[in-house]
Formats: sequence, C-alpha cells, structure tokens
Amino acid sequence: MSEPVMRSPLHSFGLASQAKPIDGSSGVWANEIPHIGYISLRGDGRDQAFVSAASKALGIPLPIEPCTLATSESVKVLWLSPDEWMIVSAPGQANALCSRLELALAGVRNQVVDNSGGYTQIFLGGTHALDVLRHVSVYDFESLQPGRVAGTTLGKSSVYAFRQGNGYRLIVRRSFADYIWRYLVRAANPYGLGIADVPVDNLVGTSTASVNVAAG
Amino acid sequence: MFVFFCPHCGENREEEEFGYGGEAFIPRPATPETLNDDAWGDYLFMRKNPKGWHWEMWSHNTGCRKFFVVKRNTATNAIAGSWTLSDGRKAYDAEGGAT
Amino acid sequence: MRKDYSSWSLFTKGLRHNEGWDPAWRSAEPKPSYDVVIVGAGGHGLATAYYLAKEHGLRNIAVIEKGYLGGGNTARNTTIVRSNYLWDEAALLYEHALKLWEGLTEDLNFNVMFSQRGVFNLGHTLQDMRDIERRVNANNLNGIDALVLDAAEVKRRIPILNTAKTARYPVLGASFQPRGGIARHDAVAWGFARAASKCGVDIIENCEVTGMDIANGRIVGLETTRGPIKCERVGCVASGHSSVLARMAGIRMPIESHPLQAFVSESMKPVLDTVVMSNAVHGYASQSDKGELVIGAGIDHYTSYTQRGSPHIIEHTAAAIIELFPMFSRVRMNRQWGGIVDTTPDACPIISKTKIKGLYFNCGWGTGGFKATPGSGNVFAHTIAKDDPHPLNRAFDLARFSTGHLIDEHGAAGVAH
Amino acid sequence: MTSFRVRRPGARIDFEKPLSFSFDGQPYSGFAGDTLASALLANDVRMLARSFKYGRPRGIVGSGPEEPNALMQIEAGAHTIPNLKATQVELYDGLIARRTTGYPTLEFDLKSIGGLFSRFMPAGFYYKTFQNQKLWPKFEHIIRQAAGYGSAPAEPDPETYDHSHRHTQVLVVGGGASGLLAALAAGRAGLKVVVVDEQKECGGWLLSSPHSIIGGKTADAWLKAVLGELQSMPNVEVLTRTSAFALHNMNLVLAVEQLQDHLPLGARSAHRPRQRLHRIRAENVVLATGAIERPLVFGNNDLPGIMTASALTTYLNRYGVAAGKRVLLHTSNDHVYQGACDLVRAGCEVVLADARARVNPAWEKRARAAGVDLRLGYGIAYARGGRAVSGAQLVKLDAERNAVTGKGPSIDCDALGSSGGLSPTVHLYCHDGGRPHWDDEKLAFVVPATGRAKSRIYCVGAVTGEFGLQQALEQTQRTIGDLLASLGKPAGTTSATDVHTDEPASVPPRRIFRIPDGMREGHGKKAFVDFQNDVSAADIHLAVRENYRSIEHIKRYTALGFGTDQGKLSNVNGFAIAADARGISIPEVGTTTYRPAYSPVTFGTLAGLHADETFEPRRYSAMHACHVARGAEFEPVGQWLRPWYFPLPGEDMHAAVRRECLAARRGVGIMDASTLGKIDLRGKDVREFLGRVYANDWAKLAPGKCRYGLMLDENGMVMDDGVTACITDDHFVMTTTTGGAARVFSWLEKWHQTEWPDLDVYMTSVTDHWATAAIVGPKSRQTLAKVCSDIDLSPSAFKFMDWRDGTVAGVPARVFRISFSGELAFEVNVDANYGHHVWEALMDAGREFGITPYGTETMHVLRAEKGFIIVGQDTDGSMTPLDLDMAWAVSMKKPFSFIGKRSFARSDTAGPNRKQLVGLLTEDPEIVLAEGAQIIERTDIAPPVPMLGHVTSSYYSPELDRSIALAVVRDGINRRSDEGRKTGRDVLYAHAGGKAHKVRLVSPVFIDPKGERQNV
Repeated sequence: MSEPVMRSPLHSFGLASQAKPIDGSSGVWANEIPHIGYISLRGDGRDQAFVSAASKALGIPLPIEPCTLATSESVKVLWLSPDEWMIVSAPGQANALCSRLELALAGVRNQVVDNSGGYTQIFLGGTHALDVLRHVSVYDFESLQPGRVAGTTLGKSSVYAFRQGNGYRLIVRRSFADYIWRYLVRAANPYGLGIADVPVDNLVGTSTASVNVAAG
Repeated sequence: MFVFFCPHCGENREEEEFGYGGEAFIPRPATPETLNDDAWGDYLFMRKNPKGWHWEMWSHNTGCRKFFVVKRNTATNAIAGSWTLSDGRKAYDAEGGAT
Repeated sequence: MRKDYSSWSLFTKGLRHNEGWDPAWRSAEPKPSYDVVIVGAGGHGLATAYYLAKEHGLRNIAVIEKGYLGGGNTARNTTIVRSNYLWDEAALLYEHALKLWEGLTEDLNFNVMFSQRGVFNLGHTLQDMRDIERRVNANNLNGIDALVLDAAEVKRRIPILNTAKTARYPVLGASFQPRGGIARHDAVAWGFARAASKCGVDIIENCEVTGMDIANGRIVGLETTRGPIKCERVGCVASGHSSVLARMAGIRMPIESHPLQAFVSESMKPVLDTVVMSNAVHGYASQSDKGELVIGAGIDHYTSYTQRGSPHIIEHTAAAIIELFPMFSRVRMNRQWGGIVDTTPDACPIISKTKIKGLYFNCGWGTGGFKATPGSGNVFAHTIAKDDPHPLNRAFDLARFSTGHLIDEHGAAGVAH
Repeated sequence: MTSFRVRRPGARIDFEKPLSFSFDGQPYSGFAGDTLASALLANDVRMLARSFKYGRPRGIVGSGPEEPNALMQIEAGAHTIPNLKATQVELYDGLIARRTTGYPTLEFDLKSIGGLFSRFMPAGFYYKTFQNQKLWPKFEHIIRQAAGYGSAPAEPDPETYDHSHRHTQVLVVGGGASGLLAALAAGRAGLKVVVVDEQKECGGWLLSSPHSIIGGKTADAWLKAVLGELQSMPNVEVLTRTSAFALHNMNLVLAVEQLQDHLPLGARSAHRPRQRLHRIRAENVVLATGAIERPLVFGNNDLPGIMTASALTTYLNRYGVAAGKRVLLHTSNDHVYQGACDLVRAGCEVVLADARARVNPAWEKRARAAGVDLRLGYGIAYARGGRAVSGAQLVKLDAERNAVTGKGPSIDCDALGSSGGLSPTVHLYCHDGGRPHWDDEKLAFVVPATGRAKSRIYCVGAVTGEFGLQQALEQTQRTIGDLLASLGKPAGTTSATDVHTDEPASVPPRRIFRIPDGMREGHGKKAFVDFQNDVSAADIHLAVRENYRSIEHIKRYTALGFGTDQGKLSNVNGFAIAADARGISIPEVGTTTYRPAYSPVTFGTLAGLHADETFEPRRYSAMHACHVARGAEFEPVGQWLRPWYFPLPGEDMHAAVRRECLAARRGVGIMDASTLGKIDLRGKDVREFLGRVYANDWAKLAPGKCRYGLMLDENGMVMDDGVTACITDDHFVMTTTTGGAARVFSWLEKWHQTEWPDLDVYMTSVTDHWATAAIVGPKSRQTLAKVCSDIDLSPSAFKFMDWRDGTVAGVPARVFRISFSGELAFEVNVDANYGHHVWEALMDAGREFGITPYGTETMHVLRAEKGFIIVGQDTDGSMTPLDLDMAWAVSMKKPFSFIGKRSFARSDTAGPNRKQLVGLLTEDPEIVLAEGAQIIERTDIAPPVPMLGHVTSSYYSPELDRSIALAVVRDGINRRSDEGRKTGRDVLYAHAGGKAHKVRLVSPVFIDPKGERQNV
C-alpha cells in the first residue's frame, strides 16, 4: 500500500511547477498555499471562561474585536463572528491543537472541529492585486487594514480575506476552489498573472515537513 | 441595492453578502397542538407585508452568518437601523410592536 | 358590440385626418353608489368588470384605480401567455384563460396582438426532464397542448440556442406548448377598458381607496381620495397592494410583495421567433414585434413596494441569457423596470370570498398573472356575481391556508413565471 | 457637395492622421478625432437611415447619446455590434459600418410605400385592425420583418467583460465644466474622488465652444489646467469613455467603461475586456450631467440635414465639419447665437430665425456684427426637401400667442439647425425615485439645485437649470461648498473670479415647442416629436382625443420616448404638446418615469466575469480526478458535478449501469458520496435540537450508532433526509442531501438563532472537510479489511448502523456502516486532502474482487430496488412522511412538537385520498415507464382525464431482470393492500407520450424486503 499523499484542491492546475519568484513581469501574482490546518472554533466571545481558556490553549489572546485576527509563531486566529473563529495552523499540528483546545475548554460551551480538508488558501499579490479584488468582490478591499479579516463574496462564492506581507490571503472552501481560481485568473487577465513562489511562512514550512504532498 | 450595517461585524456591507430572512418576530407558538387550523395557518402563512416600515430579518451569509433585525421602509427603501436579534426585539417592543 | 375598429374605419377616418376617433373609454366621475366596485384597473380588474357586465348583466359597476389604468403589473410584465401548469387546478384555470385569449381580439374588437408563437420551458438536469415529462403528460390528460422535445429537436427549432454539452447548464430538452405565446400587454388593459366602458362600466382613474366601510360584517362602501362611494360588493384586484387593502378590512393575507424586474434590449431584426424560459438559469426571453428582446429577471428576495429591485438580479439574468444565447453578449439592454408582485406560499393565486360579506379578493398571482388575465376576470366576475366561486377557482380560496390544501406549483417545480 | 471640412482652432481633429472607413460598402475617409457621424457628414453622407414606420429618409440629428436616427451596424461577423449611434462611434482606421434600416436599399425603402399611406397608419393603428386571430400570424410576420434596426451577431462573443466594485467618498458624474470644478474642489479638500465622463475626453460643452473664457482663460486652457491638477492628485481618478447609466438605492452608480471599441480590430488586446462595469458605491454623488438641446417641432422636421443647433455647432467647432454652406437656424432662445457667429466665421451663409420678436440685445448685436441674417419673430412652418433639406417656409408668429399671423419668406438652405431650449439630463437623479420639477422660466424639467441632501446626492451645473456657464459654475461652487462643509472641510478653494466668463447674461426663452403652421394639427405636414419611433405631434393629439390622456398612456400608445435614445430629444416636446392638447400646464402633465439605462449597455457588460466556465460555481469533490481518469460521464447535481456512470469502451449507459448494479449486488462497487452535506453539531442540547428539527426520535441513540432522519418544513412536508451519527452524547454528525446542504444548514441556524438560542448547540459545516467513499456489496467487508486493520469489521463487532473511528489506507478515517443500496456497505470518510489517495487505495484493495466504481444512475437504481426515496425526485414539497409510508420515521410521542408536526392534523393533510408512495410493476417486464408518466384509472375517456398520481422513479432492474418503478398514487397504500388487490383497485395505467401501460401497485421494496443483506 502506498504512503498517504495529500492532494490540495487546486492540485490539477499544476501550480507548483509553474511557480517563479515575483518580479515585474506580471501585474498580479497568485498561487495556492496548500496543506494548511484549519480548525473551526465556536464559543461565546462574551464568556470570559471560554475566551481565557481558548486563549491559553492557542497561546495568544483570542481576538474578540469584530473582524480582526491574531497571529503567533504557530497559528493565526481569525474572528468570523461573535461565536466563531477560524484557527489556521500547520496541518500536522491541527490534530494536537484540536485536542489541546478540547481539553482546555472542557466544561465550557464550545465546539472544536478540524476542518483542514475543507479549505485552501490563495495568495494574491503584485501591483494590481487590489484591482483584481475589486473585480471579484463587492467588499471595499481598499479599506482592509492589516490585522483585519473580511468575510465576503468572491464571485458567486465566499471568502475570508486578510492582508499579509505585501499581498492578500484568501481562504476559500475546497469544493469552490476550482471555480474561484478560474474566476481570479479571468479577473487578472488584463494585468498578466504570474504563478508566484509564495514567500514561505512559518505555517507552510512546518506543513511540508510533516506530511506527504502530491507533486504539482 | 442596499448597504446594511451588520451589528455583529460592526461594518457596512453590500447587499450581496446578505440573505433576506423575512418578517421578524413571528414567534413559534409554544403549544401548536392547542391551536385550531386557522390560528396555525395564520402562523404559517399570514404576513404583515406592510407598505411602510417593516421589521425584518437578514442574515449575513458570507460574513458572520448571523441573523439580525433591520427596520426598513418598503415604500421608500429607507433603512432606520439594524440590531442584533435581542436588541431588535427591544427596539420593536419599545415601539409597541407596531409597524 | 359594434365593430368600431376595422380597416374600413381606419380608411374613412384617415381621410378625415383621424379626427373622428372616439375616446377608447369614458373617464367617469365617481357616482355616490354602485352595485359593484372593482378596486384596481389593471387587466384583471377591467376584465372582471367587463365580464360582470357582459356575462352577468350587471350594469352599475365602477372600476377605480389609484393611478392610471393598466399602470401596474399589466404594464410591467414580460407578456408571456401559456397554460402548461402542473396541477389540475392551475392548469384548468390557465387553460380557461388561454381559450379566452384565442378569441380576445375579436371579442374586444381590439387587437391585443396575441401571438401564438409557442413557449419552450428548457430542461437542464435529469430532474428538470422528469418534471417536464410529468407536467407534459398531465397537460395532455387535461386536454392542454404540450410536448416533450429532446435537445436535438430544441436546437432544430431554436438554432441560436446554446445546446453544447459543455455548457454550465446543458440543454437536455424542453417542454413546448405551441398555443402559448405573447401578447401586447398595454392593449389588454385598453381593450378591456374600452369594452367595459361600452357596457356602461364607470372607469375612474386617480382614485385611491383609503378605507373600507364595513358594517355588521358586510362591506357597505369605500373611502377614496375622491370621496366616499357606497357599494354592495367590492372586488379587490390590486396585485402588489393587496395586503394594503386587506388590512383596511382587517384581513390578514398570506402575501408578500416583492420586486420583480425585467428589461428589454434595443430593437433588432427578428432573431428569436418563440418564447424561451429556463428555470435553472433563471431567465426567459422573447422578441417583441417591435424587435426588442423582452427578458424577465428573477424576483428580489426582500419585500418592497418601490417598483425597483437590486441590480445584481438584472446582472445575473443577463449572464443567464448569454449562457443560453451566447451571441446576445453584444446586444444592449435599453431599458429596465420593476413591478411589485404579490407572492403566495404555494405560488398560486387567491380568488376568494372573504370573511367580510360582499368583499372579494383576486390576488397572489406572483410572477404569473398576465397570462391569466381574461380567465381571472371571467371567474372572478362569476364569484362576485353569484357570491360563489366558479368551479375553476373553487380551489383558490383563502381556506386552503388553514386546511393545508395548497396547490404547490413551485414545490412541484412548475415554472411559475 | 455641401458639407465641408474647416480647420477650426481648438477642433479635436488631427488632420495629420487620415483614416479610411466604409459605410454601406462605400469607402470614405476621415481623421483621427472624428466620430463616425462627423466623418459621414464631412463626406456629405446625409441620408443614412429610413424611419421606423413610414420609411422616411433620415439623417444625423444630434452629436451624442441623444441621436435618434443614425443607428449603425458596426463591423461584421463575431465582432459585429448592432445599433451603435454614429455620433458615439469613434472613428478608427478600417472601420466598417452599415445602415440598419432601408430595405432593399437606402435609396428605395419598401416601407416608404407604406409611408405614402401614413394617414391611414396613425398612432396605434394596429390595435384597430388585423383582428382575425387566424390571419394575425401572417400580418405579424410582415410587421416583424419591417421592424427592428441592427442585427444580433450570429456567433458567440469573442471579447470579454468584467466588473469593478468601487467605493469612493465623492463620485462626480459628468466631466464638463461644472463636474470638473466640483472634482477640483473635492480633490483639493483631500477627498477620494472618482469622475466619470462618457466621452473620450472631459470637457463636455466646452469642447464645442473653445472660445469661451473662464476666469480669464480660454476654455481649452482652463481644461488643460484643471485636468492637469486633477491628474496630479493621488486621491482623484478620472475615468473617460465611462457612461454612468444607472443610479440605484443608497448611491450605487453603475457606469460602463469602453476599453476597446475605439480601436481597430487588429489593435485590440485579448487581455483587455471590451467593456467594464464600474459599480461605484459613493458616499456623495455629484450629478454634473448637463443638459441636451431639444429641437423645435415643425413640418418635415425630420429631413436629413436638419439637426439640433448645438449639433451643428459641435460638428463645426469640435470636429471641423460645417454641415452645410447655407445654414438656416431656428431658435426660441439664446443658446444658438454663438454657434451662428461661429458658422459665419467658418464661411457659411447663416439665416437665424428667432421665434422671439424681441431678443437679447447683446446677442443681437454680436450676431449682426458677425454677419448673421437675423429674422425676428419668425417660425418654420415646414421644411422642404426630398432626400435632404433644401429649404424652409417661414411664417410670421404672433408675439404672444403661438399662432401664425402671416406668411414669411421661403429660405433655401442645405443645413438646418433648431433649438427649442435645453433639457437637463435628469435621468440619473430620477432613477432612484426622484422626480424633476418644471421651471416655467427656463422651460425645462430641472432637478433641485439643492439635490437630495438626505441621500447625499448633489446636483451642479446645467442639470439644475443653470444654463449660463458662469451661473452654472457659481452654483457648482456653492453646492460643493455645502458638501464640503457638511463633511467638516473648508470650502473656499476656488474663487468667484475663477469662474468669471464673457457670456452675455441670457434673457428668457420663448415658450414654444411646436411651431404653428396655421393649420389644424394633423392637417399639415408631419411634424415629428420622436424621430426613432415616428411619433408626430398629430399622433399625440390623436392619443389625447382617444382618451389616452395620462402621459404614460400617451407614451405607451404612441411609443413616444421608447427608443434607444430614451427620449432625450423628444420627451419634453412630447409633454408640452400633450399639455397643449389637453389644455393643461406642463407640470400637470408631468413626466414619464426615467428608468435605467441612460444609454444602452451590453448584456456582456452586465454579466461581467459571470460567463462561460465562470458563469456559476461548479463544485468538485476531492476524488474528481479519479473519476475523470476512469472515463466517467458526469451529471450536474446542484452546483456539483458528480459521476453519472462509468462506461467502459463500447458501453452505452444502459450497459454500464447494468454492470455497475450487478457488481454492487454481487461483488463490490464504490461510489463517491463526498457531495452529501455534513454538519458537525456539538453541545449538551444537540439531542433535543435534533428531536425538534427531525420527525423521528433521538433521545436514545447511543454513541457509536447512526440513525436515518426525515426533516420536515413547518407545513409538514418532507424537505430533506439523511443519516446522523451520535459521536458522543453531546456530539453528532448530520448528513443532508447534496442539493439541500446549504438550505438545511441555514434552516438549522435560523431556528437556533431566532427561536431556540438557549439550546446549547453549535453547528459547523464540514461538507468540504470530509471526502467520502461508499464501498458497497457483499465483498465490501473484505475490500475494506485489506486497508483497515484497526477496526474490527466483524458483523458482531461492527453492526449495521454503527460507525467507528480507525485508519484506512494509512489515513485517519471515520467509517459508517450504513447503506443506501440495501447491501452490506461501508462509507469511509477522510480528510479531503486524502480523498484521492484513499479512493485509489480502495480501488487497489478491491481489484481482486472486481471493485467497480459507479455513479448516480446506478445509485438511483440500487436504492429504487429497495424503495428508498430521493427527496426532490420522489417527493415534491407536497409529501408528508405518512404519504411516503414512512410512519416509522416519525415519533408522535416526543414531548416537543417537532417542526411540521402540527400541520399533519389539518383537515386536508389528515384527510383521505392523499397521494402515497407505492411500487409499480408493468404488465410487460421489458417496458420501463417514463419518469413523469401520469397514473390514471381509465384509458377510455376524453380529457380532462382524472389523474391519480405519477411515476417518480423508473428503472430497469438488472438484479430482477425486469422493470420497476416508484410512484405516488392517491390512496396508494390501500390500493396495494390485500383488500385493494382483491377488488382490483391495484391495477391502473401509467400514461406518457400518448401511450398507457397497465401497471400493478405493489410494495415499493422490490428486493430483500426483510433487509437481510445489509445486515450480513
């Protein structure tokens, strides 16, 4: 029996093999950042017991300010609603993190769900990234500040978006990823789309070390 | 094309992010079996549908996925405000529950 | 009725610089009292008055209208006429209307330009095709013309239709009703107004109902912006404003009023000689005699009385039309508008007596009222004249919302446009 | 030749860049900067259209979006565009244009024969004739052939479109003098500003009037300075070739930007969209939409060569084309005087007939000094000419009443321009429910100078009725000052001297629209109001006589203002003539409703990126590539694309499904079940919650167990179904139908949030997280055992309706022992990232057992053989669980009155003779009934034939080697009972496509009625 191999939602586009360092040759740069852990956390943001237990398990304060996100070495925590957060982590850590959260939250009203297979992430950068976002979403991305997250539309699907570095990160549902990628490609057509070597961040770094990944 | 203030996200957002949730404050009868067919039918199907101010629900579908209350004028498209469900109930009751 | 309108009269009056034409209808001042007052001078209301006078011999009738006659949904729809509904109750009612349509121009001596160019309801999924098969078989057993066509036959009859298998919603086939078609919407209101007026019906425009006088559970009169009017019976045919009227009588209605939008293209040479409807992609189109593509959009989900909807609905419909007809991408929208449609939980109308004696409602036609115009007026006139429903509208009473006897056209995937 | 080129200072024509183009197959030349209209005029092409109804010769009337006649078919083949107005088509080298009217030729139009009998074709004549319903299709065919302008392309669109969602503090619509001044002030105040202008460069009327002086600068210099400053501001963006065509609720303005149409076909970029829809949400909208000159209405006013006076001036000053050598101008106001002087300076002979006996002395002096032949107190009774105007007959007008007092001279001319005053472009202001008001001094429907402050819509310049340049700019300064003040910004960044002009103060225009000809309306020469729809003044009078008195009736009866020019030239004249005909004032007549689009906009632009493969989302499971590799045919189910069947080479669907079915019944099959909706529920009240939203009971479901549930709507009808597993006492996982997933999830959230927030329940969709492979058949256990060693798969340890956590193919998995086929089956759920791996591993594991992938068709057959319903196929929103003979899935004893329960007790729902689910067997086992066949009792009666129900599912069962079907039939359960069989009530007919087949009602469970196979 072959070793388990992960395949990301955009695997069939073969993006990894097309990737190159970002330069001035394209107005827009994008790529999938595959194989990241996603945990859905539910609980009452007004319940101090919940917030402190969750914060402790996560190692950073749970963001309770609407539409904000918190980042640490190992996780990003996105506020999605007054009782919902998305925790972005390395996939190898998602399981352990789930257990840690469940343990910490015992006795407090909560839900912890490993949703790692349900999402993928798209990097969008380049000088015309904002133009592309204007094409694909009704949200006022010009006003999106670092440290904030927007749950909004992307074409006829939805997205959680935030800024990171010089670009944007779009978290999209797995089954819509094909549609969303094609939609972004179409929107980026006027500016030229390059497949980017995404700057490796801590989450991706650990991910590739711990699991087998199908070649792009 | 509406812009709604989502009381949970604390931001103005475009209509495309939302879904219409219908007339607000139609509580489900506590003991349906004690109602006659007319009263049950009224709960199921009869709606105020006013021409004027309407208390209604919207759901922030692509955002926080929460239902909330909007007071909107169906004759002019004006919006008087939006509230969480519980705050909306208070505002509605403060008006005497009238539309 | 004397046939005032003919080629001969056009000739003789043309010789006299067209100065000899009479008013198409008489604008009346409200009298103090009427036997029957119809509220709402749209197609349905005017038809009701016409048939009350013509078939039931009533003479002291008024139709009152808050704006100009035929200015509501009669003037705002996409003019499709068909009768291929699923459920017996709906199919027989609409077929009654379709039969009246077929003689309407001659009956009214007014060309309503009823064009029986056929109506296609496209099927894009296997379930669509099951529903089409079910509906067509039901239609045939109800004596209504309908057939199931496969994709190749649909393509043969509508060559410009995109039937590629790779389409997002591939066309698997269609139902087709040859006797369906379109008509000139304004002409229907004017034709009925003229015919009713000739029968002595008072047509009173700019007269809005502001209250209802009800005594001992019986309607005795109306308050209007042009004074009180006494009457024995009142038929409300006010489409989107039905809830507003019902409220005046203390009646709750299972109705929500939604914006429904439509648009037309610029006038073009003939390119589409039939009517194409698709539920799956949410679009339907025909080409008017003037050459404009007439396109119906989806319904806005929220309630509104503004006659304006949200633009993303129109945008989606344009995309749907391009999906069906890729060559229309470069065609231009000339004008868009909205109406207020009165929707019911089962997508079927209410043609009913009420708990108030002498007060009747004809409403809830949702997106499908225009095609029923003559039939609706005909059975409503019967209901008012006899104080008892016509067999064809007996099932469309308000009681069904208590008994559970809904006639669920949209639940049954019937094309409720 | 009568038209000629003039090199006017300030003209926007590059005489160094000649361009060639063709019209109706004839080659012509023009210059860079031309529009198609200006180039055609320069080539002396006068008649370029025939009228809609009467086939009358028509030429160019306007110079912009108001043009009613010059509708062109541009280019050919896939790139062709119908109905572009020649006045808006920027000329490029190689442009191909064709007429859209005139059959068989422009010179000889068949409709013009009808035109000879036009007196018998008044407004609405078709309502009065063609009344034979049988003959109507023939008449209609002729009418249709005669109608219409250009032709739709015959091919799909080779170009693309997109949308851009913009959010700005200030949107300025219109880049004329007022709009630019407004943008400058807002930009200097630091606000985020977007300016849109429909033309290729900003300037508006200033482009036609380059000698105007603003603040001591020429218009040209002023424009350069202002635009330069705007361009230097990072907070200001100016979009040209961008036409705002709609204003929606809460200041959403839609504008379409032309990105390619002005380029030769060969120069267009495949990377650029052809057009872009800007959806601009603006905190403040500044409407600087200007005004459009309307013509005067007189006899034969539609002859080619007759234009608006402003169009004549625009062609001269902006495009360097004098439309004639001998020009007759006719006016009721001051606006034409500068143009008259300009025409004389360009070398034209100019006669100016002013309907006013006393005119503005300043202008009179200037005009006479320039050499204009001024005739005061005259009107044009009618124009003369055939294919083009050759002259006009003047009449002396009464100084007060609009009546003829005597004959005037006959003037020869080769071009005629008229001005009936300016009509503000109020469209956008009115799209959102606003109404303009009549200004009886300015003779115009204007918008309030204060705009609609509550909505933060501000109006500046000519749209408010400030027609003088200086007054317009002063009003703009005031209004923008108010806007800035309301935002707490300082106002005074531009001063009064900045906007000083050299224009004489204007005097009031004369209130005249229809020039009297001394005859009763309808007796003289046709005087057109709406050129595009051939609506004459007499038509409006006729409509009023026939009691079409409301302006909406007049519009609809005559078609006034219904054209692609949206009545920009005709509406106000129409309203005024209607007022005269009715003997009431213009404000009493009112206006028709202004609706989007201000200018026509392509469907492609509206659709934007929602075209082709991105028309709508298409969802794929994590195993999709596995199915593609195995040659699956696919079926769209909701948004998903699911494998339908897996044909081997040479197989049709029937053969493939037969093979797949038998594999699942006798060996092992495998199906992708990933698309089912999956919801993770957590909390101590989940059991209670499930009990409320499902018809059946959940109180006793133990951890490790699963249960099937029916979900009802409050009307008592089945809306969804699925299996829910109890993970722990406070943790459950629910599955839903594929198509119902999103609806169910938001349905549950709505109940929880609005009715039962006190219940301790959290729900999260995990549909996308889990990839699911169902392995089905007697050999499924052996197959699974090969890749799963940590779950005891033995029948005693892992029972039917159990679930277990374990490892499958090296991946953590949750395995359900549930079955939608009646066979021994396991559903393996894994993190979707491993879906592909696990599917392939299972295929490898099952190879020795002949594992066979199957799709939705085989799934349907297998479940129908067992009588399992599919919600949406065997139900239609009118079926209760009892109708489905599924009372076992309803618990009437639960303390909480679950959703839908009360509705069962209603008189009709509880009544007899409801349609109920049954099985059907045809007499002939080879006949597979049509799904959708209607069930009838008798075949010997004429319609309407009573129908008892219909066939919901129908297949050929390979296992039984005969056809089977499911149906819903009135009183079906009684009919198929022993009692029913005895009385023969179980025998009915299934009718489809005109044929009826005898059928027998049976149990819907065709195979293994005791359910033994799934329990092995």
